Amino acid sequence: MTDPVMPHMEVGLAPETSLASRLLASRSFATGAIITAVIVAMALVSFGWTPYDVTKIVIADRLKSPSLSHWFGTDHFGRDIFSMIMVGARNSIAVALVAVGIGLAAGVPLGAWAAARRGLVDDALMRFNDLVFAFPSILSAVMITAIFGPGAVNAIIAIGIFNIPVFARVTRGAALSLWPREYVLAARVSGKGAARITVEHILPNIANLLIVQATIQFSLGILAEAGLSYLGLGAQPPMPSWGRMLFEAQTMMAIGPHMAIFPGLAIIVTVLGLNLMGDGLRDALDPRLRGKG
Amino acid sequence: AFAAKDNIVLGVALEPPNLDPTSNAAAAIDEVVYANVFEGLTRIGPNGEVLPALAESWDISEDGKVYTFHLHEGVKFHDGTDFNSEDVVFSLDRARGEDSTNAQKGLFKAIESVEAVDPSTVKVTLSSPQGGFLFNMGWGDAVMVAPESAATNNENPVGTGPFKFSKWNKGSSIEIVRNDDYWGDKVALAKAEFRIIPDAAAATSALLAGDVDGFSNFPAPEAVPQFEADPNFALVIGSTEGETILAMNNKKPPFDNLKVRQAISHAIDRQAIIDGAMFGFGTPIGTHFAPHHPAYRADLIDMYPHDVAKAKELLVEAGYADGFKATLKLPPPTYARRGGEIIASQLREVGIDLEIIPLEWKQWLEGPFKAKDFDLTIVSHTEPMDIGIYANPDYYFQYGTDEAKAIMAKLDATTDTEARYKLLGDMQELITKDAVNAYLFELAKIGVWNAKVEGLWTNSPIQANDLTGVKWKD
Amino acid sequence: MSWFIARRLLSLAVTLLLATVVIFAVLEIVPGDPARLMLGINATDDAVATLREQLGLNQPVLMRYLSWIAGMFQGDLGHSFTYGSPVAELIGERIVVSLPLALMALAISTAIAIPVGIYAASRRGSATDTAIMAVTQFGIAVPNFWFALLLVYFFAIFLRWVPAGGFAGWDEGIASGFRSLLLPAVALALPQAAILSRVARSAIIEVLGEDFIRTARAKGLTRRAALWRHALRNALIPVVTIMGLQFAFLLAGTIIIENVFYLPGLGRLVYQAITQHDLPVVQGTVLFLVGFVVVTNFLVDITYAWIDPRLRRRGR
Amino acid sequence: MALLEVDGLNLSIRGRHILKDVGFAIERGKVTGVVGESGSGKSLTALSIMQLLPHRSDLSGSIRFDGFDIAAASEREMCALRGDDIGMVFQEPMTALNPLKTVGEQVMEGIRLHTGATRKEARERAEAILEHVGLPPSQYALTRFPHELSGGQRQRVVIAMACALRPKLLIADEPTTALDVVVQARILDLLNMLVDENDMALMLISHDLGVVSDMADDIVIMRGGEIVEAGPAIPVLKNRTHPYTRQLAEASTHVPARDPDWRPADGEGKAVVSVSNLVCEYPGRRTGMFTREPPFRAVDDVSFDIGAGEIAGLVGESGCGKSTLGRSLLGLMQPSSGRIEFDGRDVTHPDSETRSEMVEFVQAVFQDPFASFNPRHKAGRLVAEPLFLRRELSAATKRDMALEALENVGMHASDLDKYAHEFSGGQRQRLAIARAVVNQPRLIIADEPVSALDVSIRAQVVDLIVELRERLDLAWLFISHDLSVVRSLCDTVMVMRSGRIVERGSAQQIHDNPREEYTRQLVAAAPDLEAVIARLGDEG
Ligand SMILES: Nc1ncnc2c1ncn2[C@@H]1O[C@H](COP(=O)(O)OP(=O)(O)OP(=O)(O)O)[C@@H](O)[C@H]1O
Ligand SMILES: Nc1ncnc2c1ncn2[C@@H]1O[C@H](COP(=O)(O)OP(=O)(O)OP(=O)(O)O)[C@@H](O)[C@H]1O
Ligand SMILES: [Mg+2]
Ligand SMILES: [Mg+2]
Repeated sequence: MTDPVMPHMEVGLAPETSLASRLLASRSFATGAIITAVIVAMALVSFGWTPYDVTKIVIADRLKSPSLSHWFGTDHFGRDIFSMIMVGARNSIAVALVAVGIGLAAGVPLGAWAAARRGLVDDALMRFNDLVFAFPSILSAVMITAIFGPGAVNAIIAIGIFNIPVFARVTRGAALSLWPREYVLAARVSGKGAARITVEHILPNIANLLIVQATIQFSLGILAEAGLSYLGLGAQPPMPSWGRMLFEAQTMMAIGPHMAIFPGLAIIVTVLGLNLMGDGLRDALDPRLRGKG
Repeated sequence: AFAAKDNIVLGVALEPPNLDPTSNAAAAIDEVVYANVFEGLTRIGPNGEVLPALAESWDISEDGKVYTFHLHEGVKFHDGTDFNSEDVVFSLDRARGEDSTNAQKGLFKAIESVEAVDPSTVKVTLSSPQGGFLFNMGWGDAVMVAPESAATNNENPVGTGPFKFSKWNKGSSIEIVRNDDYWGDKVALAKAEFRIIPDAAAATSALLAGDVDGFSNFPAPEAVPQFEADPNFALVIGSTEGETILAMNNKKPPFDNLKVRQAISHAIDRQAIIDGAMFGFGTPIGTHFAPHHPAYRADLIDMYPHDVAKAKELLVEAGYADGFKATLKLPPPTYARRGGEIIASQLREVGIDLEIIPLEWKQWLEGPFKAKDFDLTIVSHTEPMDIGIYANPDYYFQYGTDEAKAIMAKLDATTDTEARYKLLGDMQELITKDAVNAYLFELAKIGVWNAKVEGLWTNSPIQANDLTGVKWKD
Repeated sequence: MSWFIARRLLSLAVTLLLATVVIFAVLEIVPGDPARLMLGINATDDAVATLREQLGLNQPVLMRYLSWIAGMFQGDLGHSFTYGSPVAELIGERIVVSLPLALMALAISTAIAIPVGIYAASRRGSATDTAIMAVTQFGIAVPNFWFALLLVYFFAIFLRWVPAGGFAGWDEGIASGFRSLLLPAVALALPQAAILSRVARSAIIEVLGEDFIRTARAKGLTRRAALWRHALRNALIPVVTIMGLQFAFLLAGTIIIENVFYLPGLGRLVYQAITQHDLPVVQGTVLFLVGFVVVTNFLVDITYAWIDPRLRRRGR
Repeated sequence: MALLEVDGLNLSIRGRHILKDVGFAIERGKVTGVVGESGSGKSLTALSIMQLLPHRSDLSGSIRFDGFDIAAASEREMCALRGDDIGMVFQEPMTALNPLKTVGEQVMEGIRLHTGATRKEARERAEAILEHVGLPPSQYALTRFPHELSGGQRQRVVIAMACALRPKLLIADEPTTALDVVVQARILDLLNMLVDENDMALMLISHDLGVVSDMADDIVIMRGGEIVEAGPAIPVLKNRTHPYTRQLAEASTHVPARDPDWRPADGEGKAVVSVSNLVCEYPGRRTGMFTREPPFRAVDDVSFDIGAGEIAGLVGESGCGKSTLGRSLLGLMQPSSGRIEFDGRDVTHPDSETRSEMVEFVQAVFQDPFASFNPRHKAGRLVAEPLFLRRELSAATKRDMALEALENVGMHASDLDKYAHEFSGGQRQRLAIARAVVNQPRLIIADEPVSALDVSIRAQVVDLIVELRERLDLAWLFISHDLSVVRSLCDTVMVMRSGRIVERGSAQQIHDNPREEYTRQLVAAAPDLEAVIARLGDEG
């Protein structure tokens, strides 16, 4: 479900001013980072504490509107929506993060290998990419989770698989543009092998790019997880997930609109935060692209 | 003045796999064709009574073994062929035949022979008297079909009913139109469309947006209040034959332990489940029996009141002081999915930790139902008068003790109503005492339709959308 | 040009071939016996065995794969377990909903995104640009099914302008068909429009920084004229790329949206088939969708060559 | 009154003050050369005149063109002026044309815009002007796309576009920098011709004093956003009164000092490298799944030796195979056939052991001082990189060796911990040389090591090369397309054309007495400041 329609960026030149200062100057990065930090903090806190137990059903308390005791109100089972959103954040972040991790762990080495070896390896990788991209991601994610059973782990795998070619492609493209660089030639003249050059020269110089792409994929992962959960293929009850909360809220729009509003906003805000952060990062890492995204 | 509207769009949750009610158990088929396209010798009325249909009358022999049906004359199938006693013989023989694929072959089990006496008379001989035979003949699975069209009824159902099949947009809708050559009273509606809307939210919006005129089984109880408040809609709550139970695998530890099952029965809070899952719609039941039936034993509900302390105590006695882990497999309907969450939460209170596994129907049928691969599951048993399943040790929850078998055997041989009710009561008590399953509630039939529509059934003695009496008020 | 097309066609064929292998292989490992699935739970073991024989399920995997492929070339994708009808027929019935839906969504998305992208790019850095970009950020973040819910509540239930869902079929008239597809198309299109307008904007801004724009301006072209005559077409390649991807995405996005709007389209067919393990339908539909994506990519490639003369002569 | 009068021009971009009080005049029908090092503000001056400055530029001062105040003109007035009365040609012919439009369309566009001509008229005019710049439509159809033309031809198209309407002023910003010497000479000739014919004023911007001096009537010298000196070309160049002018002129004609007594340690004549019948091919383009075009022969049957301590120059036009040859010597690409020997040892297809020994034999310096270093590493690590295979050395030893190498190129211990971007272009090239010498190799292959440098820095690097040769007993293969540098630096020169070495001789002989016609062309085309001044002196 990685909607692949995010523009990729080229490898930037070395930052001339300090990265930190440029990041701090970027309003979108600051906003995005704050939002993301809040969400992540919420998710982390939820491990130790939530205002209410999210698995406890108290029918008497159901469908309460937002109030001081229940900030975001309660759902049809009388569970505290704010607590559910906290735990849901944990779920969304975990799924998206691991899925991105899978993409990075498999895609980056593949892409780097293809760029270093060219020829057959490269052709094979491109075929593989074509193939994965030929399968509409939602479709395959639905297929994978439906076949292997719904649940967070299978959702992670389904989303993760689609991150592999994305990272492979970004890595390959960037690495290809670095291989003819003169400093790589110099390293080759110094007798360094492809693996070593990749580790020493290629990967560090595309790290920026990968970080930005990872941010984008992360936000796409959040959306994808929400979509799968909405279809009932994500994390299973009693573990709350934002997508399922929305699914459950659908029929209650009239009696409990807060049930739909808060999880919806949670998704939007999180994705927005990550995208803003990604934009800010990209601008800061590659000044040539400033204002283009 | 405008002519009164003569077409209707009704929402149905499930798309039928095909349109031949004699081929498949799916209720979705009956919901479209029963009484509308296909008719049987008898039919079941809005309150569960047996009414004449293609058989205008019948005689029953003294010994209760021979039924002579007198058929309406001049009845034609939709394809123009005549309906007569030969078709009855064909239909019943086909249904009970060796290679029959009828899903309810049990209905015909008692039939020994079927003979056409003359074109409008049929004699059915039973091997032993059967109290419910006329009722059985009113089921969708016992409708009359023609030899010419029986094979193609799947896609193009040809019956004798007041409506003819018109078209089926797969995945979307099924349309039937008035049969102008109908033998009986002409129906008011010229056209009816069954719109397939599996999603509860979509159903709600479709009603609100006026895309459909009504749902006789509205799938989203939580959305009901907004229709209740709206004078444009009629909200009609009726009864169904659906006993919703938390089924337990009686052969699988720890559920083979009576104390465990009793503990579970004590642990659940029916009202909370009805309120939480069904938004208050549903009648708590203490046993596997429809509460609107005279033989229902209302007292049994007090056998296992909601009592967490008692439940824990029973678990300690059963040797599960620390509780245990189990799975709860849930088919798709809301009552199961939502009820499951609530039950999981309630059982957690007594230390039973349930892993919820949602299943599609197909998987549910293959897994829990067929292969008995489950610990706990929630399902609504919508067949009328189906307490007999407790006498079948092979049924998915695997009870079927000799005691139960004995009661049921006695019941079969009893024709006296009072005595029958007594036996039914004993059976109810037995299964409740044994806490075979935890009995939750009787599903309510939530009908929501345009306030101008009249003639739709209130109750749901069988699953059908009988449109013969439906019309628009001006 | 023909050389270019031939080469792309070949790679298209290879991808499709690989896709058939993957689809077949994935569904091979699905648990459950197709024959039993097909006959339902009451079937006797004998009947199941007979059907297995008939379906050729006892043959080796390779044979089954080959006969699947062979059938495909004759337009035979097998029969649905649930409906019993031929898969090809089911796809045919459903595609007339999904394809117009995806096309409509693409048209809406393009019609919104391109002007917005151009406008924002030409006023880069202005308050309007900033505002537009903020809105698009928001648009990207909105899950489309949530957006769909809001649309239904507002336009179908509150205003009653369009149906809340369902699709009566094209024989009810083109207008009614389009009315039914309007909301779902908008729900699908807007988040994509947000993305596309950002892509269009950045592509245009990038091109506006190119030397040849300066050359054009040195010729005396106004900023506007340089944008329209020189920048747009050059910015088209990334935009077309994204549009191609979006089309595939929209087609698959119908899985969720068709559920929300209970449209009898391919998305719902395949979703239903997947959940019900209706393997022939899953195989057929997935392959069909994959084929669509691959063909779309091919068309996008051809479009590149049409846009960019440098690609016409000799491939990349 | 002059055609263009610029006065008190100040420009800042995003708050950075870039042009400071710039003022000069351009006379009708004359060529005004604007010279200055990179970043001196030449291009921005030109763009100020065109009013095509980047976003958020702040311009003040007066620019009067033909009595008209450009600085105060509206955008609409400027659009009328641009392309009609003022034309402009930019440096990079490869990107100056819209790749998606035909050449004809692009030339016609300006004509139609300003004259309102019909398509047909515009086409005729476009054909005429293209014919005039040397692209007869019979041979180069108007329907060609830019990618179907060579760089020089594209530059002609751009010039045709700029001159189509016979502007009063043509601004050419480094119009030939991206081109070969031979092509450069032709383009300059073309510009000269157009100026003469149309009585056009030409503002010719270049960093190459040689190019400008050959063409200009007046000259403007810029530095750091200011005008250093301006006036008629002959006195400015001859008298060199301003110290910066002098410095610039001297750097342009710089000849490194050599120790006449220096002799290589191995004795003269012993070959360090010996190449025989070397052929290098690039695989042909793919034409299908399994078919390819025949391989492209970039180096074709080349044989030569480089003696110990020899600085051998390799010149030739762009694409003739110089870099490919260099790469094959460095082991970066496998020759298809032939033989390479280092010190008598065959290294044509080195095994891994030979390869690791090669590292200590041959090293490289590349063209772009900015791209030569991993931006993430510090100088110490960068310079020590070739020591990587020498496991026997401790980290401390490596650092000492890196320091020694730095000192050899005139840098200091304090530079060890800086990142590449903290050095200037010239320093970076020193750093690159330090990296090349850290292993004390016998041969350094320098591929255009000074092309990207300003003249003054170029002179320093050239000095360094000679100095290192003498100090470290190094042989150099110096690859360049700039004949004047090669002549001043190298002992011997090889002239390469289409993969073959067409001539080899001493630097002096190649320059004074080329045997091959091609060499003669190269020599003739190379701008030579000394010669120009000498000639100007004779005339004036
Ligand atoms: N678009 C821009 N934005 C900000 N600063 C710029 C821009 N273009 C040029 N500069 C700065 O203005 C100064 C002068 O640049 P200019 O391009 O006029 O130099 P130049 O003399 O043409 O150099 P070169 O020979 O390298 O082309 C430089 O310091 C440069 O960094
Ligand atoms: N990787 C490659 N694949 C195919 N052809 C190549 C490759 N690199 C260079 N060539 C071709 O080989 C020829 C020689 O290239 P080379 O880079 O050696 O030229 P050069 O003399 O160094 O030119 P320049 O002065 O522009 O650097 C050129 O025609 C070029 O197009
Ligand atoms: Mg410049
Ligand atoms: Mg080169």
